[in-house]
Amino acid sequence: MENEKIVSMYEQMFLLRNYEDKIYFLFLEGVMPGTIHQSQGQEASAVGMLFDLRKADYMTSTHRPAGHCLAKGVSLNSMMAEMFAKSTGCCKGKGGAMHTGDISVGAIPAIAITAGGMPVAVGVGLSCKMRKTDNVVVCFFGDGASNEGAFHESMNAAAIWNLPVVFVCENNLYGASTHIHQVIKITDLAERAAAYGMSGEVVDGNDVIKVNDAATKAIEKARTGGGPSFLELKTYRRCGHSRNDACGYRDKAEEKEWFDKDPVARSRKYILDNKLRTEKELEKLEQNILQQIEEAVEYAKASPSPLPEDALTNVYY
Amino acid sequence: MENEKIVSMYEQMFLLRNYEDKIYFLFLEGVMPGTIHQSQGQEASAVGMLFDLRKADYMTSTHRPAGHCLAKGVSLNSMMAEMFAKSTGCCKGKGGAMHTGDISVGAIPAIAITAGGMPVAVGVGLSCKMRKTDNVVVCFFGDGASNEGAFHESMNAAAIWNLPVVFVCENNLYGASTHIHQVIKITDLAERAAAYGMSGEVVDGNDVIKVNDAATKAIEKARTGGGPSFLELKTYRRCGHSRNDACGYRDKAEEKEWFDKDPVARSRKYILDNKLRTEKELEKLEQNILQQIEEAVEYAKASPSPLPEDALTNVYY
Amino acid sequence: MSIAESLRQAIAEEMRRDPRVFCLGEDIDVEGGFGGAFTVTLGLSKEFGHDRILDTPISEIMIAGAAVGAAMTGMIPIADVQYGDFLFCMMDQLADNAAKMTYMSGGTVKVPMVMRAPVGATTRGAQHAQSLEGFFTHIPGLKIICPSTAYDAKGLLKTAIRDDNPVIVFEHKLLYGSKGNRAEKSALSPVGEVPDEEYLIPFGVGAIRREGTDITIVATLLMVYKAMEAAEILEKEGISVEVIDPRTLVPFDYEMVINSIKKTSRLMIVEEDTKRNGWGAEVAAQIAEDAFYYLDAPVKRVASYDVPIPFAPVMENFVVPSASRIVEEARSIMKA
Amino acid sequence: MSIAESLRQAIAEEMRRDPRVFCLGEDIDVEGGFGGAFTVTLGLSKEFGHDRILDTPISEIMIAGAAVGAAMTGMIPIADVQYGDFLFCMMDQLADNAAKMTYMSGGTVKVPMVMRAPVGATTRGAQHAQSLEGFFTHIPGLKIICPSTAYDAKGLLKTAIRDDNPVIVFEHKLLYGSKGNRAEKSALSPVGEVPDEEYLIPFGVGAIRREGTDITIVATLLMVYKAMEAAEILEKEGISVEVIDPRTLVPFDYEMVINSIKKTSRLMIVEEDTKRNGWGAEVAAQIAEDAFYYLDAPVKRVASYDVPIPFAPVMENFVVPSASRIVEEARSIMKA
Ligand SMILES: Cc1ncc(C[n+]2csc(CCOP(=O)(O)OP(=O)(O)O)c2C)c(N)n1
Ligand SMILES: Cc1ncc(C[n+]2csc(CCOP(=O)(O)OP(=O)(O)O)c2C)c(N)n1
Ligand SMILES: [Mg+2]
Ligand SMILES: [Mg+2]
Repeated sequence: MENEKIVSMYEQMFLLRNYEDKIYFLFLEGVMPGTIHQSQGQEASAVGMLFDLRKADYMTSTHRPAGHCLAKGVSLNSMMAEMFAKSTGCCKGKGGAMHTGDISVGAIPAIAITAGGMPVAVGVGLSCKMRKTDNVVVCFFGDGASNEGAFHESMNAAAIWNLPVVFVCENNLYGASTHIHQVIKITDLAERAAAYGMSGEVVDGNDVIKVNDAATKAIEKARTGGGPSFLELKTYRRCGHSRNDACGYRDKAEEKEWFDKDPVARSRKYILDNKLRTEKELEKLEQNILQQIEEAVEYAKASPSPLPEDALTNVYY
Repeated sequence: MENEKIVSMYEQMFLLRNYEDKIYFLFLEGVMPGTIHQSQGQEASAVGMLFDLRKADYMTSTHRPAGHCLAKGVSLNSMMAEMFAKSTGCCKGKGGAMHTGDISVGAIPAIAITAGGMPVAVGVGLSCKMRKTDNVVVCFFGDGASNEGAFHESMNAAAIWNLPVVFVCENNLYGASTHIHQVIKITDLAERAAAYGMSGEVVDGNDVIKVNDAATKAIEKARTGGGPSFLELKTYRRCGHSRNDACGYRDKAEEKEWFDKDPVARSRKYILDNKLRTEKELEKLEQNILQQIEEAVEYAKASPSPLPEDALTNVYY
Repeated sequence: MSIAESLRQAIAEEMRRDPRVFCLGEDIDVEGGFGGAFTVTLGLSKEFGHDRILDTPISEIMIAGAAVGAAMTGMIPIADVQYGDFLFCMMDQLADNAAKMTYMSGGTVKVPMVMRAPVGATTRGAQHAQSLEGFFTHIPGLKIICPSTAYDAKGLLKTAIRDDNPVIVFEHKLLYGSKGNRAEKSALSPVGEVPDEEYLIPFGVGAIRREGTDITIVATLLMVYKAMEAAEILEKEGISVEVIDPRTLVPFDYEMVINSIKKTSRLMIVEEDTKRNGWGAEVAAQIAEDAFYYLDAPVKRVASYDVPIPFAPVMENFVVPSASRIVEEARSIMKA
Repeated sequence: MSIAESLRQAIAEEMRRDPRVFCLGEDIDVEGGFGGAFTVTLGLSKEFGHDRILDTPISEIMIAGAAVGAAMTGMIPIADVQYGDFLFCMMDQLADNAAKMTYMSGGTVKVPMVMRAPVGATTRGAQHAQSLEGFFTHIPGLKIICPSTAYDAKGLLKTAIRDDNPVIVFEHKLLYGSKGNRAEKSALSPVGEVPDEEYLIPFGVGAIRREGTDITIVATLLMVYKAMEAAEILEKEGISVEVIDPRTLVPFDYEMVINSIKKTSRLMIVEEDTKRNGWGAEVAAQIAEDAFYYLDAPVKRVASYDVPIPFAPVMENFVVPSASRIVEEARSIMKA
């Protein structure tokens, strides 16, 4: 993989991490309404999977969409503004943290019903195929989502119609407070792909290079009529499931083991070890990103709130 | 297998076949309301699976329930009366052809929503386990049902909770007019069991002895705490999907191939070849069954119809 | 022309006109199959191929979700559910995605899809008999239509296909006029004139099926015909009934109904949906609020009784509103 | 005591009393977890073990279906859905199986199950905000309850658990009084007296929260408190409001409401559910039919506007009925 790509992916991961950390801080400050489901620790998945997508390709997300959206190209400002419930938000303040997206860059507004975005991804893939484009759709969902009926119906349909869908199961070991091995009897969720005659692969979800390798293969396959793939990315949440969740249901040793595999830190170390950048260069680039985040916060704060009556518009297109 | 059992199973299959044929005849005569989904050709499944169940064991069925119900012990008269929409019917004329059953013999009233009975079977299995009984539940569904989300959620739950459920997929190659291989990409549905860490087995569904062998093993396993099993019974409908369906979507050669494997005829031949009974003895026993069916028709015809106002009762227990 | 034929014509014309339009559903046009449970899509694959007349697995969640995803990204799906009852299996996709996507996205996403669902009791038992209009009129973001004639079926479906929003079409099993193996016992199967030249019927415009001066009856689908039957009988007794078929429930033509009430000062709503929280409840409540002072008598709702639909015809016929029940209720309103 | 605590007490008492009672749902009592999204089942596994406090996969169809199957065969499940919105994912099992099994079986099968569902808008966006009462009051065979106080929550839930039929309990997120990490911003969290000795509250008996002579307001859950707030304000203007909390929607205490109307001759219904075909539509239609001649003014419905629930608090607060909106509407009714 070219070195510049590795650096660019690191930049994106750094953005995702610090965007989420900033949101967390602002949320605790109490300036943000609702709840948050954050993705710290899962940056390699969003960035590795989406880095090579074209703008015309699509992505479907979940209740935990920030990383996916930023990596697919939803503007930082419009993401931040949505969190502040401003009318400059990517959903005009109507969607909120669980529904961010921007169809103009192929980011289907996130669907917060567990696995609810999967049948939609099938439809997007069907549309890409029927319109005779070579666009693909990357469909994110979690380990917990793999026990939903919607998962089953979607996987099977994509398989029999040979649709350009890349199913990405972000297995962070938990569905809310429930450990995945309490709710499945198999070892790897990738095993489920076989039930649909689909290829399934387990990938180190905290290694952005490995994720991207798997991603480019699956995307290429989908783009060239090879049909759908199922990737299980083993990863971990650094944060709580939502809001102020102390993760009392997680084993501390398990946390430590995974925190040590942090994808952002690993990528940074790789860059330094392989001398793709110097410490100084990295810091400069990181400062730059932190700066953009601060500006996004300013932008969001300065943006106008919707009017109460705006609630009555957009019910129909 | 003891010879008497084989003969008894043949008797039951003969009853199922001729009950359905009689219903078909009466339906065409126009004396029966609604529609019918018949099971001619699938008798080995119902009889082979349920022959060894105890009255306290349970069975869940589908829109095609007649064979399952008779084999589980729902009385012939109450089945026939339900078809005639009489108040002596097993559902008092309120359920109809797609909802026959009798909980007093463990036959959960049939659920006509495709795969809709599967989550219910999980609950029945859960109940058998929680109440510390050694009862089991046999859950019937079709090949088409295996593409429903309810199938997925039910299989997984039964597996992780190690419930006494025997999942029986009656693969008659079609879901209504749709050939199973048009809607799945795998060869055998039994392959899907692996996705749940459950054992899956393909069985010749037109050989009642083979079916019963597989059934007794799976039932024993469930009864002794071994958990759920998945059996795929390869079989075929001799009849249409419903009412007067000419099966224009089926290949005639395929039909011939399967009709030649008719489970009732095969069982009869086996009995004669192995001299378990003489032709004369079989005819006597068959006459006897045909007689019971005629009596059931008389009983049903002579039974009172519900009153219009009866429709207002039983909304609540 | 039968309603099944006019629906088929509408689909074919729109598919010819616009390559984005396609159909998906279970058994909608398998070779040698049924053309959907009521033959509406029968034979369409001959002209449009199986890519645009897409037979699906028995996966309702997927069918609805795929329609949403395709609609959001440049296609116009017409999804088919064999019996309306099965909409419950796809309820989440319809209520949470189809209906809310445009809104949640701040108006940036459109979901131009059509969901076709047959309703009505036909002695199949409780899981194949429901009229579900009242569940869907309750969901903001959906449009709900219910054509009762061949003319309306074609004109309204074409409008639905061209609408940028999710539209649910409720069709009545006993009105299709499905032929051959799929013919329904005791079906009404009205045949109606359908002009050769193209036409569309706007949503929110009702039709006065019969003019009258004493009572206004609002009814949809099969109940329109029951109401007309009742009106005939009542006329002989000197009770003049105006029958209004709103044709679409969301949007609803309140203006037409209120104008009629100004004349009759009495309103009866007839629906096959069960009474408690059926669509008639909303219409009755709205009229009682907006036309209170024009009413000489309480708004009367005649609906299926609040029970699951029973199998036995004698009970089913009792539960579902009949012409005679409408007649009796009308008489008592006149006495009031 | 908070409502979350009183619900927990009701469950614990019934589980002690009857070994057939058990709970199932997602994250209802994982070690170190939440005790359900709103802490109602928190800690129950300590006493009852994880066999009777059963944490499930994220499989709503299975949860509802398993509850039906267990209920039919000798158990009494209390199923939990994290947010009421997800009931749509299990709609078929609730509408087609839970509600119809007793009827379809000719009264031979019973389905004694309880389905608990939190409702209400809490700035989570459209898929985590719906009030779904109106969908379920429309299903024959279900009973629907909606406790708004700790006292009612315990008494009604215990009655629900002992009922031989499927009961859906709608609980309001802002009334639970959930503590710690699960506390809700802007929650009302009323605390109320709950006697030590056992008690049950029968279904179909409303509660007069406040006596008045000019207007009757019928409201449930959070809206009871908004109505009380409005009543305070209106009193200062000389408008005397009677506030009735029906406590259960199916069955519904029409007698109490009609008796109140005989006194006030004016009725307002306040619901958080969206207006079109919300439960208020049924009550308004029924009252307009049965109490037409007692009414001096049209029945007024104050409900959430017919839009998906928006995320921005400024919009959400506008969509959901507020005390001030109730006050304004009350004034205009008095003018009428
Ligand atoms: C249908 C449905 N059921 C339950 C929920 C509540 N819920 C939100 S996130 C979540 C856990 C999802 O787990 P997983 O799929 O692993 O995604 P993760 O949160 O780990 O990213 C649950 C149960 C929901 N949003 N939708
Ligand atoms: C949820 C749902 N979708 C569709 C139907 C209509 N339908 C009834 S039977 C059937 C085919 C079922 O096929 P299969 O599961 O193979 O059972 P078989 O009829 O072959 O016994 C269909 C689609 C239904 N009853 N329920
Ligand atoms: Mg997870
Ligand atoms: Mg089949």
